[in-house]
Amino acid sequence: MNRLAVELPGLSLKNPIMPASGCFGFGREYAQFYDLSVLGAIMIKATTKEPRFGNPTPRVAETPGGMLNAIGLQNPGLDKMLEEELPWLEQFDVPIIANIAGSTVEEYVEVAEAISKAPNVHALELNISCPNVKKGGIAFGTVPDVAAELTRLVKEVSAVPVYVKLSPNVTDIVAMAKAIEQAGADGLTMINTLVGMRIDVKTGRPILANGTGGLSGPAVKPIAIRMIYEVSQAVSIPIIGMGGIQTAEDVLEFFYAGASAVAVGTANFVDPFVCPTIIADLPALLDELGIDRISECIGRSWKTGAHAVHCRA
Amino acid sequence: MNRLAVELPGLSLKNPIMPASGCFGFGREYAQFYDLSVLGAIMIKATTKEPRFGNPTPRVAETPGGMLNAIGLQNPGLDKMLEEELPWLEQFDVPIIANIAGSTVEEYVEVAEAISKAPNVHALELNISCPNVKKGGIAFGTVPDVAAELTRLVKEVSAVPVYVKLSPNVTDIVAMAKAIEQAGADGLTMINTLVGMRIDVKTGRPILANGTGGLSGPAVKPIAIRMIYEVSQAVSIPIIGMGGIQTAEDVLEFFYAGASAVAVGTANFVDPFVCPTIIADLPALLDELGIDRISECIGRSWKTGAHAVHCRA
Amino acid sequence: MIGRERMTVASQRLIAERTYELTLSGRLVQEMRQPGQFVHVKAAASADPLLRRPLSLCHIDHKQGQCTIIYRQEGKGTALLTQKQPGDTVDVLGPLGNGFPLEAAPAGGRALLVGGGIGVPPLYELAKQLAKRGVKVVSVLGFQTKAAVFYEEEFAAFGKTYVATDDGSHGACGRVTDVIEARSLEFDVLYACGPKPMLRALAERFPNRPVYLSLEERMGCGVGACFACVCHVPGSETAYKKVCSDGPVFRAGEVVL
Amino acid sequence: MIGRERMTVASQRLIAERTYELTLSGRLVQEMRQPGQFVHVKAAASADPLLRRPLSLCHIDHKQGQCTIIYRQEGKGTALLTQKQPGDTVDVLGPLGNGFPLEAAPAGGRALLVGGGIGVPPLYELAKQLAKRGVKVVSVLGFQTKAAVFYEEEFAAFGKTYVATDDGSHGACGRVTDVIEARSLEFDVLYACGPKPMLRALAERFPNRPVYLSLEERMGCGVGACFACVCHVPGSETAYKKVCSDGPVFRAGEVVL
Ligand SMILES: Cc1cc2nc3c(=O)[nH]c(=O)nc-3n(C[C@H](O)[C@H](O)[C@H](O)COP(=O)(O)OP(=O)(O)OC[C@H]3O[C@@H](n4cnc5c(N)ncnc54)[C@H](O)[C@@H]3O)c2cc1C
Ligand SMILES: Cc1cc2nc3c(=O)[nH]c(=O)nc-3n(C[C@H](O)[C@H](O)[C@H](O)COP(=O)(O)OP(=O)(O)OC[C@H]3O[C@@H](n4cnc5c(N)ncnc54)[C@H](O)[C@@H]3O)c2cc1C
Ligand SMILES: Cc1cc2nc3c(=O)[nH]c(=O)nc-3n(C[C@H](O)[C@H](O)[C@H](O)COP(=O)(O)O)c2cc1C
Ligand SMILES: Cc1cc2nc3c(=O)[nH]c(=O)nc-3n(C[C@H](O)[C@H](O)[C@H](O)COP(=O)(O)O)c2cc1C
Ligand code: FES
Ligand code: FES
Repeated sequence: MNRLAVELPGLSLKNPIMPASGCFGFGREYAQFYDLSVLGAIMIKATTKEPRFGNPTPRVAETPGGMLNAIGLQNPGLDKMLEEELPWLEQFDVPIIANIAGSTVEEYVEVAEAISKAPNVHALELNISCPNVKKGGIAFGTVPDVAAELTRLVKEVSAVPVYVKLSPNVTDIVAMAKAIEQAGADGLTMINTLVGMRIDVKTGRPILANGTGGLSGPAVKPIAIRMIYEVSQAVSIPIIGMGGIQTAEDVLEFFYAGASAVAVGTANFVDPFVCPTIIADLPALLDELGIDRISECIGRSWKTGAHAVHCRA
Repeated sequence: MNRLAVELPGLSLKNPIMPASGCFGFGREYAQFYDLSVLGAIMIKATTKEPRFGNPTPRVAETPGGMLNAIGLQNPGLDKMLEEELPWLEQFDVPIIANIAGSTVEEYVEVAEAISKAPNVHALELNISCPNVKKGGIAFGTVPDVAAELTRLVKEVSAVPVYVKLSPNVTDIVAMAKAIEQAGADGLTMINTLVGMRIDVKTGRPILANGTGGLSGPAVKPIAIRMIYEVSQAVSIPIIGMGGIQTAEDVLEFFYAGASAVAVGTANFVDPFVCPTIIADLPALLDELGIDRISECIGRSWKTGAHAVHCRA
Repeated sequence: MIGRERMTVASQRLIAERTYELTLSGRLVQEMRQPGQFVHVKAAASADPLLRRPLSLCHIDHKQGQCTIIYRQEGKGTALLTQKQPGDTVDVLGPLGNGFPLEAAPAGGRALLVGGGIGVPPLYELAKQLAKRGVKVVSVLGFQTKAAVFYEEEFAAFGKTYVATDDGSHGACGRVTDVIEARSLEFDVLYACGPKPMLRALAERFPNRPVYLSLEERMGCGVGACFACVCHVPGSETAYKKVCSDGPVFRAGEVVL
Repeated sequence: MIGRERMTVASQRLIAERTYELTLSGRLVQEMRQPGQFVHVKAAASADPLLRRPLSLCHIDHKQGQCTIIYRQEGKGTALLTQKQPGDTVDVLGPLGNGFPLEAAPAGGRALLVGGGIGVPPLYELAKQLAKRGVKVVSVLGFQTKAAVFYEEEFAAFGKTYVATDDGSHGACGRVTDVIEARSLEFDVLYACGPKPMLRALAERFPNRPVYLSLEERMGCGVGACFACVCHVPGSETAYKKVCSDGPVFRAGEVVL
């Protein structure tokens, strides 16, 4: 029995830990540090149709317990992704979740169709919520009907299951989630970053050249947990949770809230070994808490009749 | 010349620093530590018509760089506020901003009318955004029309200027702000807390008895700054900014973003002397940055033609 | 007067499993009087962890200008505290709250001190001050297991001391209430600090007797301003007491447990 | 190989205004080779401050197993670093990036090293390694004011060293470029590290010469994964280099400054 295994649409994961999109490049850098085959999956950096340079620098700014980024979806474009990055990743025994973005519906559909056919792409992650792209981007992520329509069109062309990444910058995340579920999404990933800003006290100007950026890291964890707690009770498709995860304990907190797998973003920057460390730490933590399989924990915080975890410690 | 003085509707402040509502009780506790007359103003704890006990405990949980609270508007009710707390505060030379809450429009209006007549109440702060009250509360703060209507009714009866406190848990904070401005609000205060949750890894259950709570503290500062930056450019009424302020530098960051005064909440719990410390630190910081009066800084991050602050340091 | 001070670490040592004895020096010690009062300690220089940690005074030494606290490493804050070395400073707010009423114990009378786990420390200063007033002190200290036991001898210096462990690995096997029953321990006043189920059991067992209980509750400010730590007063929907500023010690029956 | 290690503080001292020299020991030193490489340092044990801080290697001592960095106290992270005492540990990721190409300086040739403020430290290891290869080293070090000056004598050990201060309080008055002009300094290769305006001035002054510049950019990961630190490549809209993993040292003209 593999205690860490989880089953999600399109994804039979040996463990539920994967690096989050945009925080792991295309894996090349972290392959210097460890064998990427230990990972449950990899969410690669957003792909757009054409190559994008992204925003001017500075692109990151630190905040208490978190960071802001305004990378602006820099990526080498669809062709290079299909010709170089994805084939390079085939050497590892790890499913790839391809994060896709665009500024028009047509762009999303085109990229989705093409990338979903790559042999190691097991699922798509529809990035409808990147706060750092000015054109269109944000509207997809904040208007239920628009998000639903995009989901439907992408589902039609995709060769693999489609996960939609939710923006936390909304009044009613449950309404978003439900609309996307009804449109046929196979799963949800959440949360993307919160829109934030830092101003340099010396210059009086925003630190990020882009002005605003997306807040990630431990600071946002309580918001992610709350949203997953709410959404997981309202939909029946699985959720890959993310937002501030740093430790095996954090992973369990996300499972209890209602996630079926998790992604680790910012923490990779703090500790390049964080994903394998969490994977290695989980079994002992499960032992300590008397849990056989991690999948038992999904939604335990709200499931009626679920017994409080018996603490053997 | 008082370099720290700012003028706001109903409030001639000797300095722009005030404790935020709910983080300073009714001043009695902090009066043990220092003379409350040094403060620019005091935002007292929310008043409802009847006494309220609030939520069961635990009511607070710590998060990375922040905290969650679900106090549930515990307060002694309107009568005791008028008979005991406000008269007690008259011994200090400090204007009071009375935070009011309710579960119905009628309750808001009744409390607003009565409390606005107290001699030391110089302004009202309409708490339409407390995420910890289940009945009605949250809707006032997330639907522009509802917030506007409430503002209008309270303005009709209030003897002093009315500030409306915005919730950050919305898709479009600018739309909220504009609707409230049009309804006649004299100013805005922002931000209230973000809805969050923490789950105890040992029990598998939310730490707060209430489940969710409001996130405050340094972790939320970049979100507050971004929202103030956006709203201050869209409205012409002043903003009292708050969310994670701990230092004099933080205060300037809020001014640059577009605030005309600031409130300090959670930081009082970390350091009971934080407000007088910030007030004492500000002049030297202004010197260092070559700023004559703090009011010059309002909105400098976005004002066209404003010169970048010349750094003498 | 409550004050805030960067106190200096005089010493720190591990005295039981994950349990540390930390001695601090500073002028704030002169403000500390009552056993059962606590200090509010900021463990990190930065905003993570953000809040202070309430820790009871275990020993107050006005002459040396030192106070001792005993804490168990639980989460982030206490983990950071374990790193402190002699000469380092610690940001302390205190003394806070109202402690155990010494005057409730008649001189020459008998006080029963009941502590559970990490609730034991404040009873040490209490034992010391009671003994000084000529009160006969009997202590019953409960721990999970042998490795967790601390200060058994220190308590014994002030009077008969019983230790019980949940697993029987040291002292009596069972709970503190089992010991009180088995030994038929008598008292004029009972003082207790420990987990809520233990406090509840004591309150129920000795109704209408002078029983003083020190409560724990998650805190924000620690000074009465945030209303995080309230508890109900029996018979009222809205009346409340704050653990931080009205307590942490209450007479049994004064608040709903 | 890049590694992560809790290195041990061997010493730390204040060497100029707000400027500290920190020596660390650990096995990671054996991986450090190139002058101009940097380490990524986590200053706090907690999530605030969250990110690592890039700091250049100033001195690598394989025999002693020690490396030295020199940093200026700017914000939260460096302020926490100043608290570190001998025996404390520091979480270090490194060595990162590509440093100054030694082979660009012909043996017996002349290298001009130009440093501005806190850009001076990596040039020290460079001077050392160049001198060892028989390259003639001339250094021009610019600082704001006398109190900020450091390592003047240390550089002088490897060759002629000029110091300039903005306010003329020490050495020549003015900028490093003024010194280069006034002294008509010649070189076969120029290596520089310092504020961007200084680097730009040098690149413009010596077009088509072998000029190597070490850039600074705000970083996330430090290893090439996050795309925080990119700069444009001349003549392309989308081509880029990453300061952390392609740099921080680039040949002038290789990237848009
Ligand atoms: C009046 C009072 C006196 C106390 N005296 C002692 C003592 O002498 N020795 C000792 O070891 N412990 C004592 N405690 C408990 C101690 O405060 C907690 O164990 C400690 O705060 C845990 O902090 P942490 O950083 O290790 O854990 P974390 O889990 O990181 O703490 C997170 C948050 O929860 C709060 N918290 C966690 N556990 C408790 C708890 N049991 N009670 C209250 N708040 C909690 C923390 O203060 C913090 O805000 C006392 C508590 C109170 C209320
Ligand atoms: C490759 C490289 C080598 C460096 N070498 C040195 C050195 O040897 N000595 C030295 O004193 N400084 C050096 N710096 C600059 C140093 O990294 C910053 O001064 C430091 O990160 C500031 O951190 P702080 O916590 O004091 O400031 P904060 O203002 O708290 O930092 C906040 C954030 O901004 C980033 N940041 C702030 N200033 C800079 C800057 N100038 N460059 C890059 N990021 C910045 C920090 O890394 C952090 O993420 C180097 C920078 C780079 C990119
Ligand atoms: C530098 C950076 C780049 C990111 N780029 C992307 C991206 O390209 N596509 C995407 O869907 N999310 C992107 N994200 C969001 C993360 O995938 C993740 O949702 C978010 O950071 C929260 O997780 P964390 O707190 O663990 O970082 C990015 C985040 C960071 C910090
Ligand atoms: C314990 C606590 C209680 C609060 N109670 C109220 C309240 O009664 N009314 C209100 O408008 N805001 C209340 N708030 C929100 C604060 O006034 C403030 O908007 C928020 O905490 C952000 O500021 P901070 O990060 O400085 O704390 C409360 C916040 C905290 C932490
Ligand atoms: S902890 Fe704030 S009132 Fe008790
Ligand atoms: S800092 Fe992440 S790519 Fe350079």
